[in-house]
Amino acid sequence: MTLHKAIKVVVITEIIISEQVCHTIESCGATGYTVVAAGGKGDRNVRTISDRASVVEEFRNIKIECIVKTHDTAQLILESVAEKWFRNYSGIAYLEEVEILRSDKF
Amino acid sequence: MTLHKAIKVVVITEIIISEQVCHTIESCGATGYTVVAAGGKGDRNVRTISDRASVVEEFRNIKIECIVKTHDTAQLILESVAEKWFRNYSGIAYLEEVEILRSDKF
Amino acid sequence: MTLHKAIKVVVITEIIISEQVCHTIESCGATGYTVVAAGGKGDRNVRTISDRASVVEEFRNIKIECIVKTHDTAQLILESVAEKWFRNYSGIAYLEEVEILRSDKF
Amino acid sequence: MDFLLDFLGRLVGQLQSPTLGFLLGGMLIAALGSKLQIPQAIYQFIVFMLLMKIGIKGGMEIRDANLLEMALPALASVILGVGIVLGGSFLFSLIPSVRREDGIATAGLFGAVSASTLAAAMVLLEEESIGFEAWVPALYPFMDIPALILAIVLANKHLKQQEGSGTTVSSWSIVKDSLRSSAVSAMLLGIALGLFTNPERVYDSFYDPLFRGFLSVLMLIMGMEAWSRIHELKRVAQWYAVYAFVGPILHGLAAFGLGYIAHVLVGFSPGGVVLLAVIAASNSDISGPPTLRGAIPTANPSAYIGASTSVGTPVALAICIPLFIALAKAVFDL
Amino acid sequence: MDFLLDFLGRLVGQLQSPTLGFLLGGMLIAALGSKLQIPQAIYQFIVFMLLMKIGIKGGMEIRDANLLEMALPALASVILGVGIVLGGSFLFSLIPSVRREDGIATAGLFGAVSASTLAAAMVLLEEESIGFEAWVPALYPFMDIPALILAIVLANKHLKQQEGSGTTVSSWSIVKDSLRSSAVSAMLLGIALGLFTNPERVYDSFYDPLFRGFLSVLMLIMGMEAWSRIHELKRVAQWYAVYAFVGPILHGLAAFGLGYIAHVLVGFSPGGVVLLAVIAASNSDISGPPTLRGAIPTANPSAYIGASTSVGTPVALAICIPLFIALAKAVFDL
Amino acid sequence: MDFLLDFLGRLVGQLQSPTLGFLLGGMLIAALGSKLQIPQAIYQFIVFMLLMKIGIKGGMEIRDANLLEMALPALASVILGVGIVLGGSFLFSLIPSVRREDGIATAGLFGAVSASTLAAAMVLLEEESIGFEAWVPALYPFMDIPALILAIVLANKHLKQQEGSGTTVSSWSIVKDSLRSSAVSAMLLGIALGLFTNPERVYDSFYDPLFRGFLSVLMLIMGMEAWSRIHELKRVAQWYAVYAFVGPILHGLAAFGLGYIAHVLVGFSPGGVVLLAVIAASNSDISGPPTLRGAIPTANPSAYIGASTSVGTPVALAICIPLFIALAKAVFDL
Ligand SMILES: Nc1ncnc2c1ncn2[C@@H]1O[C@H](COP(=O)(O)O)[C@@H](O)[C@H]1O
Ligand SMILES: Nc1ncnc2c1ncn2[C@@H]1O[C@H](COP(=O)(O)O)[C@@H](O)[C@H]1O
Ligand SMILES: Nc1ncnc2c1ncn2[C@@H]1O[C@H](COP(=O)(O)O)[C@@H](O)[C@H]1O
Ligand code: NA
Ligand code: NA
Ligand code: NA
Repeated sequence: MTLHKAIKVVVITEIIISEQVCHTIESCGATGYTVVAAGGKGDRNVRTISDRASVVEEFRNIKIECIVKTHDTAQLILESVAEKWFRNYSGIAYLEEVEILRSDKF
Repeated sequence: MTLHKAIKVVVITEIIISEQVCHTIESCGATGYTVVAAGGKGDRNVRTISDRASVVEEFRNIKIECIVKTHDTAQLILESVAEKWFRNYSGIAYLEEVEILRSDKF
Repeated sequence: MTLHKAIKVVVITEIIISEQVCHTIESCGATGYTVVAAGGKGDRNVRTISDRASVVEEFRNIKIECIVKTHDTAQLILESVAEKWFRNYSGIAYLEEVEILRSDKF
Repeated sequence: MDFLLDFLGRLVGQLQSPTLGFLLGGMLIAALGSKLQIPQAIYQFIVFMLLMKIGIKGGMEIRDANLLEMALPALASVILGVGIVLGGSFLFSLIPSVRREDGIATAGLFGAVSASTLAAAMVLLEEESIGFEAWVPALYPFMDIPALILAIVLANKHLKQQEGSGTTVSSWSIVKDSLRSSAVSAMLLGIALGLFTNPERVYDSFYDPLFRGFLSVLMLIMGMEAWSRIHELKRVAQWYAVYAFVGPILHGLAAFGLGYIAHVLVGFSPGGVVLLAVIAASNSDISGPPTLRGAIPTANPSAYIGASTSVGTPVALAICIPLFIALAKAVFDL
Repeated sequence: MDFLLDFLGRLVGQLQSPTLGFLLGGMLIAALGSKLQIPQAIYQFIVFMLLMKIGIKGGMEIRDANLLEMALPALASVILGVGIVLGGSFLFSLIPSVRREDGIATAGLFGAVSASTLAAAMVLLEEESIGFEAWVPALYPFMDIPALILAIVLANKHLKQQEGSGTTVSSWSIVKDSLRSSAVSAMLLGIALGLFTNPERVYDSFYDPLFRGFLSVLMLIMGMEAWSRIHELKRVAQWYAVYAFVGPILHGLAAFGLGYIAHVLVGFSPGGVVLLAVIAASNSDISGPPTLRGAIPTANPSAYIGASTSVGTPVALAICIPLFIALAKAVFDL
Repeated sequence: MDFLLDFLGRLVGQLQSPTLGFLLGGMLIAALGSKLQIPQAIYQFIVFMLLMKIGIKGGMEIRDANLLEMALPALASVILGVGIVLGGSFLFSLIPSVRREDGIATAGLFGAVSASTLAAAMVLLEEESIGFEAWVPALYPFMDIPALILAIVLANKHLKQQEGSGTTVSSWSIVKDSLRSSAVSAMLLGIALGLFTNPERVYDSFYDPLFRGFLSVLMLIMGMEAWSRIHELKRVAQWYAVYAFVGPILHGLAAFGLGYIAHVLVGFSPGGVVLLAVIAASNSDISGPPTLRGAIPTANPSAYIGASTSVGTPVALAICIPLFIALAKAVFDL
């Protein structure tokens, strides 16, 4: 089988806005996405992945990955998410090149 | 130290078949793999990563990553997994190029 | 907006040394990192991501991802981590190319 | 008529029971969009506790029970498990819009058994002071395992005929899988501990007193789940909802009939008859769905899970339990 | 003078109370770097249990209560919630180094209510055998919701003025969000179950006997959290710490005064007055922070969370509760 | 001979005890491939509860205890911890197929202490109505900490000699790490709360009544873990299994001897002697393994974890506890 080039968009941000960010991503044309619980450290804060009880639980990170067929869609997602969410919430976003089997799936 | 090119295969599928998919991956020649709990949305359903009690817990996703030395092995894994599992279970799979330190490890 | 090339360093290792490895990564010049709980199989052992009670819980994996601007910093992180930790603890590490929006963030 | 009035009175009374109150409360707050969540770890532990409680109690009492008495009800359980799957599969096969394997899987789930529904029935019987033989809950696997096996075998036979794609599944491996499932193995472990050790003190200080409270939390979870999975049901033919509503009642009534025969023949207790009916009316919520997903992968999980979690379970809990208790009171003149 | 000595004696006595002992113990072991951890799932379940306990009890007693009596204390609660936010926002607006929206968010958190602090006060009142009307804990949302709404509305008005960037937030959607938050919806569910079902047995066998023990674990968690978030407080102006220390005491005293008026006018019980004061002194730890993070995204969470978790909550628990109990004893001559 | 018969009788009797029954049950269902799982969060909470229970009780009783009595048993504990590590390291050094640091780490784990084993012994003593001084469980850290320190120091000395690669580890930092470990710090916190607050009510309503039940769940987990880690043992030399089987018995007998001396000299109670022996026979399951993994990274975890979890712990629980109770009955004529 031949493989096809595609682009993966990765967004790491606060779990509290995860639903809205996924919505932004879908509204830019993504057909699906995968989410993973994450912690991390950036400019603003340290976020944990431990199971330790924490009264303010909702300050954790989420990593959202989304594969799209064209670089244009990918860049659109990147810019929309940054524009809409990264002024007030912490987060980063980037692109990676990937190869997929069936291009009709995405 | 010089770096070597290698390929990362990523499979995202239902947690219920994770053991069997890992077996398929190993049988294609992979020497190891890494798994991460995931949620997501695709054609078929929305899957959660929350800790909320859910009676039918086993319908979650898993993300399996596996680094192999050659593009051929990677493609073999991709095709075997798709062929064997993606007709009846939900899932996606793709490849990425990476650089590793020691090529004897993989 | 124009995108900029950057490098992602990925380290998968034992959770017991996660804090120290993050420290090594930061001391090489990284401005932030993201961590995810992981399981996996390699030369040494099988590690689980299940929530099943396990008396010796701390033998799990962690996946640390860190985006840096230059390939040199990335390679420095890779070599420092391997040199300092992979003789006595299990783990792998690799690089990937990514594209970021704002290069001043990293 | 009198009976009907009596039953309606009881039904209203039962809704006052906190057990059902928690179920309805859970549905209500989920419907209103509450963010309340009970953690998965707590849910798993509660199910474990309930099954151990049921198992240990059963084991302790079986010690001096006459196990021959169990033979007829156990046979009735097997017949019910098999009959429900055959009947359901046949009915679904009459509906063109329902794929064959989806119908079989759904019937399999309704033939199998829910430990939570069983536990709720035990508490409600206790509140009404209706006794039953301690081994009755141990009828669980006698209905659960045959139902799941039969469904899997039927589905695979169908798939082979149709497209030659079904894989051969040995029924022994399905039996093993069922016995190893967390629900059945917890109950069997409890029975073994009740039989072979002296767990009276730990039972009286822990498993028994916490039973009622943990069940209330479980009912809340079941209610929230029932509501939040209703959208799955909307994706599939409405026939699943109809089956999930009517099925439990008919299955329970059939079981009540068989139980009544056992009552006449070998003195099966009224409470036992109710429990047998509830076991038949219930559908497998814990181990059934993943078992079917693994063994009948072509069946659409939205069909069977939506039907069972969102309609079947609430009907079994909120309609069937009060119905069969009222029936028992009328029939056995309690 | 006598009163002061009496109060100091009581304060020392209260620190002997295990409830505060667990809080201080938690702070101590966190300070010493202990790796002890209570899992998140347990914490969530404990909070659920405490709120259900408070709610069910309240619901059962409300059944035959004269709800008119509740009117005045409920009004007082609304006034306090609104007053604390207005006062706090105004004070912070006088400090140039504090960003406007950070001040408003912090005042909003201190106007809102903590279920854990409320539960601790209930246990301590019980230990001192000081009674209160069972509906008093249900005053919680009457203070919590107005405070959060007001803070969000103020912050958005400010943002719009300043930069034209505030988004319109409907207060109805904030009310809905508050009612749906896990804390408020668990308590309302409990009240409904207490009112409409007969949960006496499950309450007496589960929710009530476990209350005290779960609260002790919760206090331990609060103590550990208070210590481990102190570094957040260090990142922001010291005025937050000052406010977090003095605020709860003043808020509580104001509430005590209003409660006293209700005592004179409609016979509000001494224990009720203490609880009203503690509700006012407490700050929202569970649902407040995420609500504010979502609705006032430009406010810095380190400011309001550091102030509340690390200073406000320990002050409310370890200073305010003993203070108001001592005050009640002196004022009402108990 | 009589003693042997008596002992064998007791051993069979003890297996009837639910505490051991749950252990064996756990091993059995794991061996049969059951999918039953107790969540990690529950396990962590149970360990916390048991240690708090032991600590609070100890603290409350220490208040009016004569602590001088504790001196000799505490000294014996230190001697045992040190002696077990020295002895074990020496024995392993005689076996060429065992790497030096693997042997030292294993001996360190067996010199250290398991809170679960200690808790099980306390319940079994209670069932036999054999009393002990409430401070005896507080001997735990006196054996645990010296054993871990010594093992780490020995291993690092060896590594430095051999390859110059050992890093200098200060023993003070190991002491701090041990005191901060979740197990030791929970117990010390409990002792402090028992000493300085009045936790009688929360102890009597929560920590004490749940102790037995939670212990039963813990035993189940230990049993399942013992079985599921046996494959680790298979990867390493069989000498580890031999040591893990014989070691606990010998360590316990040595401790019994020292305890007997303390009995004669300062009236150490028979129950105390049994507990001292069990503490010595146990091996550290919670905090030991990660401590060693961090501090002796070149040692192979499969060696010490396999030996301890799969053989050492079951032997300590199922053989040593009954053995020492039988011994105490014979020796002290109970
Ligand atoms: N250089 C980086 N590499 C990888 N992840 C990062 C990096 N910087 C920030 N992050 C992630 O993005 C989150 C938010 O970053 P920030 O907005 O800088 O606080 C952090 O918690 C990290 O998970
Ligand atoms: N475009 C996509 N990008 C990233 N992940 C996806 C995408 N489509 C599907 N997935 C993941 O693959 C899983 C199964 O997809 P599906 O088979 O389409 O239901 C989803 O739950 C997602 O986690
Ligand atoms: N080929 C591989 N691909 C992906 N992950 C791997 C691979 N080999 C090892 N790993 C990960 O690295 C961890 C440690 O590997 P090892 O040091 O080989 O035991 C494993 O538990 C896996 O999570
Ligand atoms: Na059934
Ligand atoms: Na307040
Ligand atoms: Na020991």
